[in-house]
Amino acid sequence: MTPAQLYALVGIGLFFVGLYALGVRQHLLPRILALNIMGSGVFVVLVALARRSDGVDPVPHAMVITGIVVAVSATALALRLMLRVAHATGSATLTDTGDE
Amino acid sequence: MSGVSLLVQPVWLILLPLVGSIMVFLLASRRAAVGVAVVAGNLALVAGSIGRLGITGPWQHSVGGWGAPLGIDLYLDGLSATMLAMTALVSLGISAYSAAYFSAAAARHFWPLWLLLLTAMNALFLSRDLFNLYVTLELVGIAAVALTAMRGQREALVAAMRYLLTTLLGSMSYLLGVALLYHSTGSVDMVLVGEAPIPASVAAAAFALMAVGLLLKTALFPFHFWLPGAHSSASAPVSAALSALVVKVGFYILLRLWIEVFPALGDGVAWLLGILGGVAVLWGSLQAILQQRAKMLVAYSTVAQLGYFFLALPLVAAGGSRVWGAIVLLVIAHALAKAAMFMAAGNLLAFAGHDRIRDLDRVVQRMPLTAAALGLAGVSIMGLPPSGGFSGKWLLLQASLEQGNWPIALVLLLGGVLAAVYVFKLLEHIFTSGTPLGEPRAVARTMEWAPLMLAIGAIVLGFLATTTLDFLIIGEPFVPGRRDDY
Amino acid sequence: MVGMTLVSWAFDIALGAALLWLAWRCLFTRNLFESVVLFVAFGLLMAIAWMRLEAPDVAMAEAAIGAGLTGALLMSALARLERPRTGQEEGR
Amino acid sequence: MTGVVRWAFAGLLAVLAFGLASVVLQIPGTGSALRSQVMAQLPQSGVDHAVTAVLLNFRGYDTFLELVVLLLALFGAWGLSDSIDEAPLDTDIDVLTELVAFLVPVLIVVAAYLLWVGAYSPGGAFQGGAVLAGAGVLLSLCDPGWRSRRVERIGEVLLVPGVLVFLLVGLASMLLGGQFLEYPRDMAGSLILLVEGFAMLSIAVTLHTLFAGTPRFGGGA
Repeated sequence: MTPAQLYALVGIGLFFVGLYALGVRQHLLPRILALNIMGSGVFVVLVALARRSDGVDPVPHAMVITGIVVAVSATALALRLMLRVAHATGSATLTDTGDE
Repeated sequence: MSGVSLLVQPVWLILLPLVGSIMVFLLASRRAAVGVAVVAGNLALVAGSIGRLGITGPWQHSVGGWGAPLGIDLYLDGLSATMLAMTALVSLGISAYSAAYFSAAAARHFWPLWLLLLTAMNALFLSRDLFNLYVTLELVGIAAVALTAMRGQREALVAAMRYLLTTLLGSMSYLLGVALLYHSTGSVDMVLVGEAPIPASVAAAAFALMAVGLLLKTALFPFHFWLPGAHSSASAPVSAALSALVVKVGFYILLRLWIEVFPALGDGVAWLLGILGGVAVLWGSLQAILQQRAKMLVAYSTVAQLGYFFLALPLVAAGGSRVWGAIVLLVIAHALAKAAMFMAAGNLLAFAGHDRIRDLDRVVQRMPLTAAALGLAGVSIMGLPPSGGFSGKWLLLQASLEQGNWPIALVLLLGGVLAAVYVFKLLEHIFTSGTPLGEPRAVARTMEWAPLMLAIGAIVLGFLATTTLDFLIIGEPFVPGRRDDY
Repeated sequence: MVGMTLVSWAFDIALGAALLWLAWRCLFTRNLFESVVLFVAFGLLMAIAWMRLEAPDVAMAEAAIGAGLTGALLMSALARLERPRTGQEEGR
Repeated sequence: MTGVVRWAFAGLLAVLAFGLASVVLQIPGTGSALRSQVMAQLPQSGVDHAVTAVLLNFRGYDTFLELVVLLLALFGAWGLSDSIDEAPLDTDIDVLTELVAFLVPVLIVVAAYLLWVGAYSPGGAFQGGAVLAGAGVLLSLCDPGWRSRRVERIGEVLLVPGVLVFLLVGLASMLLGGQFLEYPRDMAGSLILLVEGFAMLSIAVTLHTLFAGTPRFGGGA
């Protein structure tokens, strides 16, 4: 195993930790954080495997920077939506029609 | 480069609605007028692209001049042009409706978001780059959620939140699949990835991740949990856009992946998706029959109709491009009919102040156009001749009988019967006669004409089925591999 | 050389374990404020991981956007979420 | 979710995680993917730093759409903000004010430096924009009203040029006979800096607006 593979496995781990939390937690804030952590996991897989025998492939780095900006945009919108949901229903959860 | 060829570049389909969105955002007034003009311009650009496609065949545009695999290629063939045309037509209907539907305060928020959604869908249908598709998928998803939430009511907010979590989860799953493919093949161009050797286990994992991500966005049973809430609680034109166009986007990418990237998928996968599609048809139809509110009924009908696209997948291996063509016909027919139905349901809601089906008596006298739109759209949804829905289902029925695939034929017939039950449940109350009770609110004329025109479109598609099928195969979108005739 | 390799492996393993542990703690603590703080800490550790992966551009983007601005967004959302009902700085 | 379902869910995810981990380990990792092509074309890209070349030239279209995503998030947040409680945050951090007064100019310089340095080493518009937005966040913490008082109008105007300048550069390259965003080779470096400069400002203003709450723009009702 190489260090690159080790990090790729950590990325897979982060993806599934996030997925578990997304399914299990009720409150919207940890669920939004869970999606962010899943994203970090995917980004780690992309960048870790970019370390090749003859050097580092810069294309995944650029993709991940794009991904980070997309993630912060989505998070900003999600947090605002969460506030509106909390305002309208009195709780920052989606409990009224069951969980996913 | 001559002026004409400069104008029919596919990038205009992305730039026009984008600039339009920024314009209506900065404008103080006349947002609806500018918005409708931009969407009409978009339709003209699509028509120009179709004309060029018919003359010179498929073509590509290498953004930045680099070309795949280093750069990103836009690509236009019969399939992408058909999707663009469907989007442009339905968008124009929705825009005309929206111009009358929204108050000035709501229009301020609606038009910039709506034009960005159009930008995103156009960009998506033109892209052949797996990572670029991820970015466009996020654009479509975020725009769709923002439009759903815009209405501000409690149900809409909760549904939008659930939709957002689902669509972001779908994007993450899709992107992880892209990561696996990129590192196995050294490219994110769909055709190059498809031609590279991929270890079987990696291909299986990548397909599973991308397919689950896209199915979440397309709401195939059992991933449909978010759809009825979101599609029924949004405002009427947004519901129409979500049900008619946005859910198709995930299916379109899946179709491209199926053909270009994973041509070696076994029968097992086709059957798995086919069974889920069949369950979706039956379950969605039964739920639609049980609903008490018009918009919920129409939303569950979407769950059912989406099922047909997947139900047909087991026929693809032996049926080839004829079956794909039939599926795309169903996609278009559903887009036209469902946009019409949601807008007509919006009219019922605006007219009566509620959409409880059993209290919707005597609508036909006051809104004959809306009632006609519901009836015609219902014909296509049920799959009765002549309509786009009929042509698509008829072709699928033929293919399944030729292949001796009786379970699929059975579900096709049963789905049609169930659809008839829920469509007539909706129509029966509207077409009751008698004197109208109370003084209902008036509905603007464009809000009646827009759904009627789209519903007529769904019927006309039945007569244009052969033309559409011939156009669809320009550039052989249903055969894998790079074709160098552009 | 072997010593260096061992140290570097130990560092990578520790960093990976710390990332997973922080992610878990962040997502499963009952205290939302703690969640947000742990998420920012997670982002900073991610920045170190990007440096280890020879991705300094990503490290800078992560530190500035992933940890910094997302942290600020989370804090402000949390403050707005809890103010009207509890008035406390921390809550669940 | 009941205990049994939870455990089943965890078990399922664990199985999937192990499966995926074993798949990841099978990815060859040999060959250079796109590295060799990036390096071969780098001299033609107008910048010396490979990641910047990918972000703003080879895959500049992705970055263009990414700016659209930021704009979209802003439009979306704007559509959600009408009835939300938008009182400024109560922050009692007067102690920090002097530190911030010193820090903000430094951050502005750092942002400009990051933008400039991106041409040949790590850095660029997104990092610079985020640092600049960070400076705005610090200002908001000390003085919640600063933007609405002084620079609200400027802030409004700065939201769109990131996308618009990128778009105009792309169109200009089409008029000169190339494809969209195909910069003329000898002007690539300066065009990239131009695009990045405006992108940085728009990124900073957008991110800060998303943080600060209701934008009061849009030319009235």
